[in-house]
Amino acid sequence: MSTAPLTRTEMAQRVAADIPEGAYVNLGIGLPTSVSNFLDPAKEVILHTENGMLGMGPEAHGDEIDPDLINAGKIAVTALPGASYFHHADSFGMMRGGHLDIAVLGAFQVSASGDLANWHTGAPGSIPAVGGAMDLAVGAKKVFVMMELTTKAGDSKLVEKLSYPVTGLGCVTRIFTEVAVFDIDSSAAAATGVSVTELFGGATVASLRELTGLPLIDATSTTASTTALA
Amino acid sequence: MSTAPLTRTEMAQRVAADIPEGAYVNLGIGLPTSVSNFLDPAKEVILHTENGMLGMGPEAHGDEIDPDLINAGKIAVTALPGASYFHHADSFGMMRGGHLDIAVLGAFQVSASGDLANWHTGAPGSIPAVGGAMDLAVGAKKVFVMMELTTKAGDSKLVEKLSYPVTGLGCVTRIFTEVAVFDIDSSAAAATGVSVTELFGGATVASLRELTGLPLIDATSTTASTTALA
Amino acid sequence: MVSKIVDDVDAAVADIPDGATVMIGGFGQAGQPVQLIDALIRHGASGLTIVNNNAGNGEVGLALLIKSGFVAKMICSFPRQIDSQIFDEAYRAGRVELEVVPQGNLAERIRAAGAGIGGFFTPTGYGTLLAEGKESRIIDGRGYVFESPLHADFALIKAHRADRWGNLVYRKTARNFGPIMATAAAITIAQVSEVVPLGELDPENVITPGIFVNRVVLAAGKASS
Amino acid sequence: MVSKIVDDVDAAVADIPDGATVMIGGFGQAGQPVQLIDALIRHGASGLTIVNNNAGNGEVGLALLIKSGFVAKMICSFPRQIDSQIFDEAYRAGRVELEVVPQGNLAERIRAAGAGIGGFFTPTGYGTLLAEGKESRIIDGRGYVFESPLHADFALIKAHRADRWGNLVYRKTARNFGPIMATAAAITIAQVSEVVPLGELDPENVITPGIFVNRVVLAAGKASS
Repeated sequence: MSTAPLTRTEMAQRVAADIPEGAYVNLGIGLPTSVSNFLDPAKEVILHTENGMLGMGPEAHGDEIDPDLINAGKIAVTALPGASYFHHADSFGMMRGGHLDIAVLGAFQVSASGDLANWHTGAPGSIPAVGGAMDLAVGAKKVFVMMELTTKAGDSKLVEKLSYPVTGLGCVTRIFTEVAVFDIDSSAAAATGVSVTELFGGATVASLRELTGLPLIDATSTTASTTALA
Repeated sequence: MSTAPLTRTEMAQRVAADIPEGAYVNLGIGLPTSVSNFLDPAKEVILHTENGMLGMGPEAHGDEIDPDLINAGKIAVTALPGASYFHHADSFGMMRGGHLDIAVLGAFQVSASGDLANWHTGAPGSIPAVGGAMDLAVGAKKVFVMMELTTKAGDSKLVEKLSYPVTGLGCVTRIFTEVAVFDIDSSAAAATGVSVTELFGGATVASLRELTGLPLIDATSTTASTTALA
Repeated sequence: MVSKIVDDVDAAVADIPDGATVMIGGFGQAGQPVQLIDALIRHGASGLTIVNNNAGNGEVGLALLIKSGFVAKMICSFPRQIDSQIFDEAYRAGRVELEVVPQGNLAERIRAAGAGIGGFFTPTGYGTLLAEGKESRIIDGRGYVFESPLHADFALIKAHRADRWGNLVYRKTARNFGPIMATAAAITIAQVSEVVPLGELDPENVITPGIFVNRVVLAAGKASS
Repeated sequence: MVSKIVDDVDAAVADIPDGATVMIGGFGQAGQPVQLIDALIRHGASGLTIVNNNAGNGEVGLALLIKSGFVAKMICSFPRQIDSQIFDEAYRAGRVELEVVPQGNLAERIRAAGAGIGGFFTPTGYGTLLAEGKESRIIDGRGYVFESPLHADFALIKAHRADRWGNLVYRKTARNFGPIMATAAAITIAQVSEVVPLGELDPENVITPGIFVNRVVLAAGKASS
């Protein structure tokens, strides 16, 4: 157990550790993208970008920059040996068809039954924009969420029921936060399906139960928090 | 007007004359395949074969034969410059999506409203087999049927209502037979939608009305029986 | 001899009428047919419905088309971006209608139109605000939403190379919406960087067969953006 | 290091259980993974549901699999051929069940399974015997039939070249069902003529990305057929 909550860098490292060799992975825009910096170069992980590529390499710099080779965040990237390009219907068919092993996404909220909210604040007057968020939520075999556990106001973002507009129902399987890792068993009753598998920075299962208001299962000593490919 | 009914070769020539340059065309298995022998090599017609190719060339002979390059009738063919290969879902999407200009098909029967029967005799004990017949019937912008007008028993194969199992409804636009060319206007009432545009070998509109039992419209002097691309 | 090559971008878009539905390829700048968009602005057809993944960036291309007042409706997945100020303002002022579609459903609807599919059930969006008012169905225990094909009168796309039959290859992630939009429009117009002799494109590697392409225009020189 | 290369065809099919649904690529002989089929016959799993465009030709490959008594059901578009005597006899004797699907609907059902579509409306087959008992719907004045996705436990396909990530390219019209079957099966096994080093296949020209392929086996030597 760490002595301080994880930094964002440490969170990205922690997520990276759960991505096994050979996994086909989509890293969402923003914080999840940084996970790629911590994938062990000695193990091959095959990154998907929904605008039409598998085998995406690191961000492009200098002469490598090619405006025709970008990721979903519209950042110039590179291609690894073994890469392939395809059109949007094929790319999203790949996602929707359940072929990606893992998607790593940010979230506004996650519910105890794995419902995800990450596309729309629901604020009046805001212009709706969804992009590929809903496709990623329903498509990947495992959906990892990477988020700070509380809002700036101190409210838990892991909740019994979403108050933000839903992106996908029952889709999140694991949540990485600065204070704990949570596993969601969507086959269990919503309230009892959430386990705490790791704690960081002095958080306790009891303190997290209080914060979230959920009857969290203590799995910190029993669960090996690693991911094997299905 | 010819003095004898058309031979099968002449029928193929007659169909070929109605295929304009630049047309994307699928020639069905059997008699329709022979139309390719009469396309003017000076005008470019782009042949589609539903097993996954555009720009199909003539039948392959000798050293040209490649078991990986066949047409829908499983005959070895060649590829023209400008050809392209694609998988089955793309090939049938191309058909179903209405991108082919013309499909030329054989038929057991065609109805006055353009319904086509060409896949199944309905005979008890026969093993059903449809292949791409139904896809071609509904997909092409124009469906040309090439058939002898009567059965061996002397019955008309152009009928008011199909007695054979249907392949596609309201899809046939033109029928080429040894004695006449018929146009079907599927927007008209079934019984009044069929025009005779050409006669061969001494047939008359009156004799055809008697044979078919349909109130055929005489368009032999008014219709230019050529096809322009939509 | 079949040739789909058109002399210039202005001729290529000259028959797009007021009120047309126009698909425009591209994901961000990659694959955006900027010179065709500029020609469309010069052409001046109004009341357009535009299908694109986004709703324009900066003050160029699609953003400029919106700014020019020619766009009545946007169908897209992600209009709101850091530099989508032109769209944002037009939308808030009520000058442009917006239909937001999840990106994969947008792609699949375009593909369905090209493939003659009458509609399909997708899990994406089920149980969300974007499924409201749409038919939904549980299939094998999973929730799905019914989505309809999305057809267009014209598609403006960008490809890398073409031959005179309109066969196209693309470049890297600039491929994105091009191949499916080409199938979904009555008239597809491709701006390309190079026109090669017929037979030079390997038939194994043609991405968009010419059957889906009506006009090819060599995009020479610099676009406004 | 990721490697999907398997040593031989027998190892590749060793875990196919009785009762599995197995897609087999090919249109006639083109693209038929004959050596994988021969391995499947040696393996001896029974009660199989086989998805293929046809129902076997002559006395080899799929025909031999049927003759060996391992096939409980065929899903195909065109079983009846001049040399389909093995299937014909098994069908007439009631040993093999038959589901006939129009060829394009078969392809689209396979593609739908791979793309996570719950079902779709197709105009093909509307108003025919093959639509009996199926949901139908008029959309924009045209008749459509509802078709469901077709999933498989295994797909056996033939490709031309592969790399160790399982990226595939095909050869001419032997491509046919391979790319879509690869997407629709839980486990896809490809027999190929050549394995090339990673990076040798041009990313623009990969037809089946390795994400859809679980095992690659070099088909050396001569198959029984």
